[in-house]
Amino acid sequence: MTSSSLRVKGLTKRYGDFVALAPTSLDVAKGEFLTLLGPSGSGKTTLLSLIAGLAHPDEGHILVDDADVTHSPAYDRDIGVVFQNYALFPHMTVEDNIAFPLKMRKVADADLRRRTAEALETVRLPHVAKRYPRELSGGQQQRIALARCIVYRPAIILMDEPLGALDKKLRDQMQLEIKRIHRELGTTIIYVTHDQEEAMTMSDRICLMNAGAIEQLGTPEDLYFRPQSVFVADFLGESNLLSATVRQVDAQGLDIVLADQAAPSRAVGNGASFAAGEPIKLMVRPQNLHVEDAANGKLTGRLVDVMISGSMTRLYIAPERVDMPQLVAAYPTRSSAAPYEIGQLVSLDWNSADAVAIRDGRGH
Amino acid sequence: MTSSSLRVKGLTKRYGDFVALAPTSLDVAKGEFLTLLGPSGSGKTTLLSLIAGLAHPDEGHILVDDADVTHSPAYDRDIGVVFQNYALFPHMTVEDNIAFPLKMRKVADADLRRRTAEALETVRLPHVAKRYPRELSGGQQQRIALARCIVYRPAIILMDEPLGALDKKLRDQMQLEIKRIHRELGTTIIYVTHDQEEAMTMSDRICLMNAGAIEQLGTPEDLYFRPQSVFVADFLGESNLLSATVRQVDAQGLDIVLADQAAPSRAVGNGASFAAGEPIKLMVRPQNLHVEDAANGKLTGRLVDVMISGSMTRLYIAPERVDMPQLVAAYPTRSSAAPYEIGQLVSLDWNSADAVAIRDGRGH
Amino acid sequence: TPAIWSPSRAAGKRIVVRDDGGIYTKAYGAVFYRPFTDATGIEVVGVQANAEPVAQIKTMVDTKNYTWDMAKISWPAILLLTNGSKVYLEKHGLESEPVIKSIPAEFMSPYGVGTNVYTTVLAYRTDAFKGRKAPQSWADFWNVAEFPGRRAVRKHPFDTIEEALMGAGVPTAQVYPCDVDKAFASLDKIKSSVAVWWTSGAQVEQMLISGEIDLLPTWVSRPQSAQAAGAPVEIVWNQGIWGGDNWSILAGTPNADACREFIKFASDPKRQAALTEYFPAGLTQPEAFNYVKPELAKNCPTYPDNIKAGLKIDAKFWFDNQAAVIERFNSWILA
Amino acid sequence: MALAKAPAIEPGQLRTTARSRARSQAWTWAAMGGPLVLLLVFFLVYPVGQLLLLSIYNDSGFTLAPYRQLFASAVYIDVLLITLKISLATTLVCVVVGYPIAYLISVVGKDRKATLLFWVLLSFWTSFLVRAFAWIVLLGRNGVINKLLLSLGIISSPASLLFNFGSVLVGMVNALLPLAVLTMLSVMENIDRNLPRAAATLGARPGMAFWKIYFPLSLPGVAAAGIMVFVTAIGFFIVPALLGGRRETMITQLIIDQVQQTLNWGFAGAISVLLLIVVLIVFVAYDRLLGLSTMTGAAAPRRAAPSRLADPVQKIGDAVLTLLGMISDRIILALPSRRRDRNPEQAGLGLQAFVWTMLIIISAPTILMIPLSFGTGGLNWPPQGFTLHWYETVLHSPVWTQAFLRSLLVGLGTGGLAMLIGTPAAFLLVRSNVPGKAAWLAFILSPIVVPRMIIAVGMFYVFARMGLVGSAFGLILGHTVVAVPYVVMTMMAVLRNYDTRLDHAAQSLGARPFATLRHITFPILGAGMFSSFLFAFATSFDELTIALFATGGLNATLPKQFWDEVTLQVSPVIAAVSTCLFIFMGLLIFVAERLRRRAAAR
Ligand SMILES: Nc1ncnc2c1ncn2[C@@H]1O[C@H](COP(=O)(O)OP(=O)(O)OP(=O)(O)O)[C@@H](O)[C@H]1O
Ligand SMILES: Nc1ncnc2c1ncn2[C@@H]1O[C@H](COP(=O)(O)OP(=O)(O)OP(=O)(O)O)[C@@H](O)[C@H]1O
Ligand SMILES: [Mg+2]
Ligand SMILES: [Mg+2]
Repeated sequence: MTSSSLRVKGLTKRYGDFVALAPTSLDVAKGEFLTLLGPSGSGKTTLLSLIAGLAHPDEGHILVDDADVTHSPAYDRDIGVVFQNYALFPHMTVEDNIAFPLKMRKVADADLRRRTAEALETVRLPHVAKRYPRELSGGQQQRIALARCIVYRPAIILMDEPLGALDKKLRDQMQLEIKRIHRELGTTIIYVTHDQEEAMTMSDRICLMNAGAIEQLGTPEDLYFRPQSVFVADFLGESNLLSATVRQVDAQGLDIVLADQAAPSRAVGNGASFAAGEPIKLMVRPQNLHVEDAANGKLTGRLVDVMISGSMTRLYIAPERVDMPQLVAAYPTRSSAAPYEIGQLVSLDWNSADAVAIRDGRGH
Repeated sequence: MTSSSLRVKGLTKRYGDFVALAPTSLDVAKGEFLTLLGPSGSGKTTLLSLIAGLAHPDEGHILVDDADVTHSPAYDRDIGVVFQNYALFPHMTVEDNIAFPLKMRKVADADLRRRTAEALETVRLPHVAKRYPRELSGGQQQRIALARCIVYRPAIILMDEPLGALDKKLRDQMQLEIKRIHRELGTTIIYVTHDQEEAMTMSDRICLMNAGAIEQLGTPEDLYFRPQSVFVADFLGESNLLSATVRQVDAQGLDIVLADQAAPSRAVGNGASFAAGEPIKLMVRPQNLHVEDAANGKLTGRLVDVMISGSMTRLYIAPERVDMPQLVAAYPTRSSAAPYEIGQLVSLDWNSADAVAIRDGRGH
Repeated sequence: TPAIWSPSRAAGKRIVVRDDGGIYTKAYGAVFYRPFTDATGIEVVGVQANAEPVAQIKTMVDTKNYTWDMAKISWPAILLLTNGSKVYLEKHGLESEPVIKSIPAEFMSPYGVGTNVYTTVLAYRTDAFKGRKAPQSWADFWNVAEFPGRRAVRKHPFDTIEEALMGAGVPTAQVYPCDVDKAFASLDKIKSSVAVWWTSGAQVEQMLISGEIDLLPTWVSRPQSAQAAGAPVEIVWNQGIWGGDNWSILAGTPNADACREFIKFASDPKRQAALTEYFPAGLTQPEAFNYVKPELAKNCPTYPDNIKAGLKIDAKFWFDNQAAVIERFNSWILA
Repeated sequence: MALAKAPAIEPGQLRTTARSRARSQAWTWAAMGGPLVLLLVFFLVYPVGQLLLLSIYNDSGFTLAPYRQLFASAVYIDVLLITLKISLATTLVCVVVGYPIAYLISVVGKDRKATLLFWVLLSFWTSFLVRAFAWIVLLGRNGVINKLLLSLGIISSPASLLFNFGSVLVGMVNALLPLAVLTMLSVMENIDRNLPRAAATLGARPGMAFWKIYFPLSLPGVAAAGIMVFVTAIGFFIVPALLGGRRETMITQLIIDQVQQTLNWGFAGAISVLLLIVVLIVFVAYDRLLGLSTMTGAAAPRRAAPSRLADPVQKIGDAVLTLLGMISDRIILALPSRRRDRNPEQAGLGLQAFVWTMLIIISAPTILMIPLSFGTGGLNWPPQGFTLHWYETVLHSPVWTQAFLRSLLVGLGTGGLAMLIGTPAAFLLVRSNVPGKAAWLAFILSPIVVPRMIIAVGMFYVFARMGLVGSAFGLILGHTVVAVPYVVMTMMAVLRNYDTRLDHAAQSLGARPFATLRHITFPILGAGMFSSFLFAFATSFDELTIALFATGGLNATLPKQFWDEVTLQVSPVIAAVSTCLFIFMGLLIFVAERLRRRAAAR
């Protein structure tokens, strides 16, 4: 079985004065599927290049199966990479591109052909085998880059947005393929994506990066339901963040009061410990914010906009109280749903089990 | 005001024997926001290149404001392009890249500086002004490409996945910016994206392409609620497609029977006319497929998988009747939701207003 | 043939002789080298190098790596190689040999046995002077008014200085030591009338044949080959400026004696005469003319009528003055 | 768990690994640059240095006499200025004329590319001596052009086309244009074609798009071509001597006079030193203006310390490019409007016409040799009679075939060795952060700058001691010394535009450095590698001076044989040989092309 564990200790990369990656430590278990998520420029590609041996860290160590590979050349690491910009070899046909890693491993000709053809099948592009990369569309190139990486089954695969240029349909299919490879071969995968849905459905754990450092590392549910910071709450999925103060903490949750409001309400914690009187942010996901016609909810506001974005229809609501940010509520799209009217006064409510308290220490 | 209408008549592009774009006609109104959507390799980039004057059509005409520009050079068309692979000038700093179109228009120095700075602000990258493109991350490069295009406010803007490399958060912000530019300047925009949500929320109309031809052209609601073909239903948003037969057509909708099932049910049409006895596909969106514990729904099946993908939690269900495809139901994610058990028998139901009949002529 | 690629030379009976290449190698091979090998068993290899190969000879002697054993070189070269603190040539010591003795002293020196004479002459196109008087002296060449025509002059002071003096009316006998000031004054007069400043013999030949030039001073072999190509060219032997080529032995070569044998062999009058079948050689053995057909003989630089009215180059003058004169000539020509 | 087993890493250990990395880096540098440095030190610096030292040392010790002599007369400075003028003019014309040619070659399809390249390379296969003569025949009073113009009634008496600055320029450009074209081509092949198109959508008319986008991207090629043509031109003397007039004297000629006629080594050394210093000054000025750093790849950290000089220069450069763009666009606008349905992906007719005109002009000498080789009237226009005599002479004489084979062998050897030694050095200069890159570059270029005669004499001295005189290996070594700068420069120019991410990709896919080079880097740099090899080969194939010395005259090479042929008599034999070479090369390329197409069809 080709699978390896990976450890990164205090890895740092600077470009001149600019710190692209602050000292970062990370453990990835054998066969784990870890996703790197984070804003553009947060150091995801940088971290991958260091792990792959394509850039030299200024400090820190990389261990593959407990062996220090910090100074090993890339070709000795058995780490496959799918590059963000594809990096297909322009002078080779698609077929030759995919066969390249097999050739480097001196795979016998018949085997090589078979596996190349298989990889092309996997990415659903058997008909472009003889073309050159410049004769492919963006998405086709990306799939070839993917095929070239999975064809030789490296122990660790790093994928830098391998599906970024694909449409939803194909993306879903490719996700299944990647998961299948992951499952069947037990390969350790570190995956970069901008698609949160993808990150949540595919990963064992998600590593959320921000400004060259790890912001939170945990299972998708951890990050989604128990974000450790406002940044995480805000970055992963949409969220309404309301200022509040802790009144009292008990085993089941917290008693809180929303800012400038007398009525107390309940919330659940995110795992951190809270003290009474502490100012917090209360996170309510849009799909958990219920809009009601009657004025019996926790908040009221005016409907600003309605947007259908596929399966969800979003309502944008300006709260009556001016110092609050705009709120978003979402509900499943139905062609048969009764339409709301822009400008209409609505009442908002949520289930206290869906309101998560977050320390207000770090803002974005 | 800089805005132009665009007409494309019978535009065709072949690469050798391969037809990248079959004769295609398309009208885009002044100030319209049109999105091209379609599988990888369906000819979106090809169409854009032809419109921009970067490739030469084999046949057909392009009219901008009713003037034939088919043979005008790119620089005469006043059509801005954001390239799929960015096409930033490697020998210029970010700043110079953005200032380039202004320089070409002999914009005065002070004005040029101001507008360049503004554009950098818009894409939230004022700090990288002096860097070279190779010193930027993928997402940063893409934003610079966007800034370079919007800075000079062309009458028509073509954008080939301008936000593909951005994370959700930034993407949302950039979407708002693009919409703002569209609104404020009235620019006509043709937009390519793989993100359906983006397509649905941003577009006036969506043009869905398939294999070098237009599959359906209409408003997002048209395409989402009234897909003209199985391909459209399948491509835009998730859908459950069930085989059925028309029993009877009336003003409000259709009486249908699901394949091999006796119980009749109702459905709405997609605008096409149906005849009794015609085989159709019945489309039910996952969010409209309700899962109930009790066995009183229209169908029953076994729960195969549950997946939380952010705001939606998806249930994958294998219907009891084997010849049916796997079904997907979705509901808003709640941390407080009672968990389903894998293998559990569930009953499925839907509102007949959410069941759309589609001619079964063309398959995928 | 792989033998060609073996390092410089194998030990054994072989001498390597530097000659001028081209037709010389061809003629010498047939007349001297192969017959000598047949007669003595010593192989002779003729090699070509650029003109005035003093640098090579110096290096070979300094490094004791004798790629060549002997060389055919000019008087100025002999002076350059023997006038410093180190002498780079072997004294041949053949003066008393009968076959050498018969060579006139003016062709001989302790370091070189005269084997050829070359002459710089005035040559002109007969078609340019059809129906009018053709030039017969350097004075005529300098007389632009009476002898109009496109002129070329060598872009180098060698010979040119002598021509200028004779052109200014200095008698042949009084040319040396050259009055350089006077020579340049004379050159000034003709400077503006010179259409081409030539630098190589091949160029001269081409210009004579194509009619680019009507009259010019040049090495006699060039107008001769122009004539052979059918060009209407005439040679003026009057006031020809001649110098000698010599067989010289590199100092310290282990094959010096074989070289001496070869020099003796190649100085044989009959053998020298045989060269004229290939080209009008400047035979140094007066006796050789006995074996040359008269119509060939009158083309030879050393044919008594030709050399009689000529001027022998004073190598010593040039050895002493060339640095200054070349520099002056170079600045003069740019002015 | 794994944690416990993980080796503890001490800070000290960290330092050691850093140090050992530095050490292994030093080794890599030595392995890559070492051979070139050794080659140059042994066969250039040491021998030539000894000769140059003679300019400050004589029998009586230290002296500056040669230098006093040098400045006592204005003539040396004058000749130097003339040399610079001719070289600069040659460089300018070569780059300006060569650029469109290279551009067209880079944009046309594979088939037409081969044809165009054939014509560019045609003059490579004709000895410089033959070409010079051909120009005399073409431009002479009774030459081809004058006869043509007279018969057309355009002129009434022959024009003076020969023996002036113009004819020198024609001859020099003819000799050096292929060098310029191939160098620029190798860079242009790697320019992303999307970028000028992007510029067009941003409103840049063709002129602007060219000058502000394409041109700057091709600049490394222009810079490399410029410097190589310039430095090579400085060393030319036979062509200017044959085609020039009274004033067209090259400094090298003076040096050779000192070596050959007066054996004044000290003074020859002094002139050489003057020449070297001037070239170095030109080099530095060039570096400041255009930036050799653009070629060494040291451009990235510019931002960190913006030099006060670089900024205004950059601004001026930008302004000049803008101006050029505007002017070009005006001109294009003024031209009669082009066909409306012109495909923007194809090159314009004007460009094609220009390129073909230029190619025909530079091929004229070679083509002229064909009719002359069948005539009986020598190298003269018009050819007279018809004879195959010259071909018989050539084909029956073993010396020509032997010389040809020998030149071919030495040329291939030189090409191979120069690539072997030069390519790693080019990689080192572009990819690594070795200090003092500009100085290294100057050092590497020095074999072209130092007069051939000086190198030849110095090398002869070394060869004589090593017993290499007359051996093929010696000759290959000698030629490699003068050919390797071309390889390094071309490869550097090409590497500048190379996307190193492809190398990274290959390594991550398991390719070791050598495999990466073999499968990825080299194939992608194919055009550049081919150019480099060709320069090295052509340099050797056409080299006379070193061949004369290094062989000791024992083994004639082709140029030597040509030279020999004209020393006593000019016959159309050289025309016949040129024609044979022309046919040979034509056939070779034709066959290669056929094979390539067959392979591609499969
Ligand atoms: N130069 C070419 N030679 C041959 N085929 C080409 C060439 N360029 C594009 N194609 C083909 O034309 C088709 C359409 O390509 P296009 O780039 O327009 O697709 P696209 O819709 O933009 O896809 P994507 O979403 O993946 O970018 C593809 O199948 C592609 O392989
Ligand atoms: N060569 C370089 N010189 C200077 N800064 C650089 C260089 N390469 C990257 N950076 C900076 O380092 C930071 C991290 O870049 P990186 O490519 O890792 O981002 P990323 O997380 O992959 O972003 P994206 O999602 O946009 O691809 C960015 O701010 C980028 O601008
Ligand atoms: Mg990245
Ligand atoms: Mg595309």
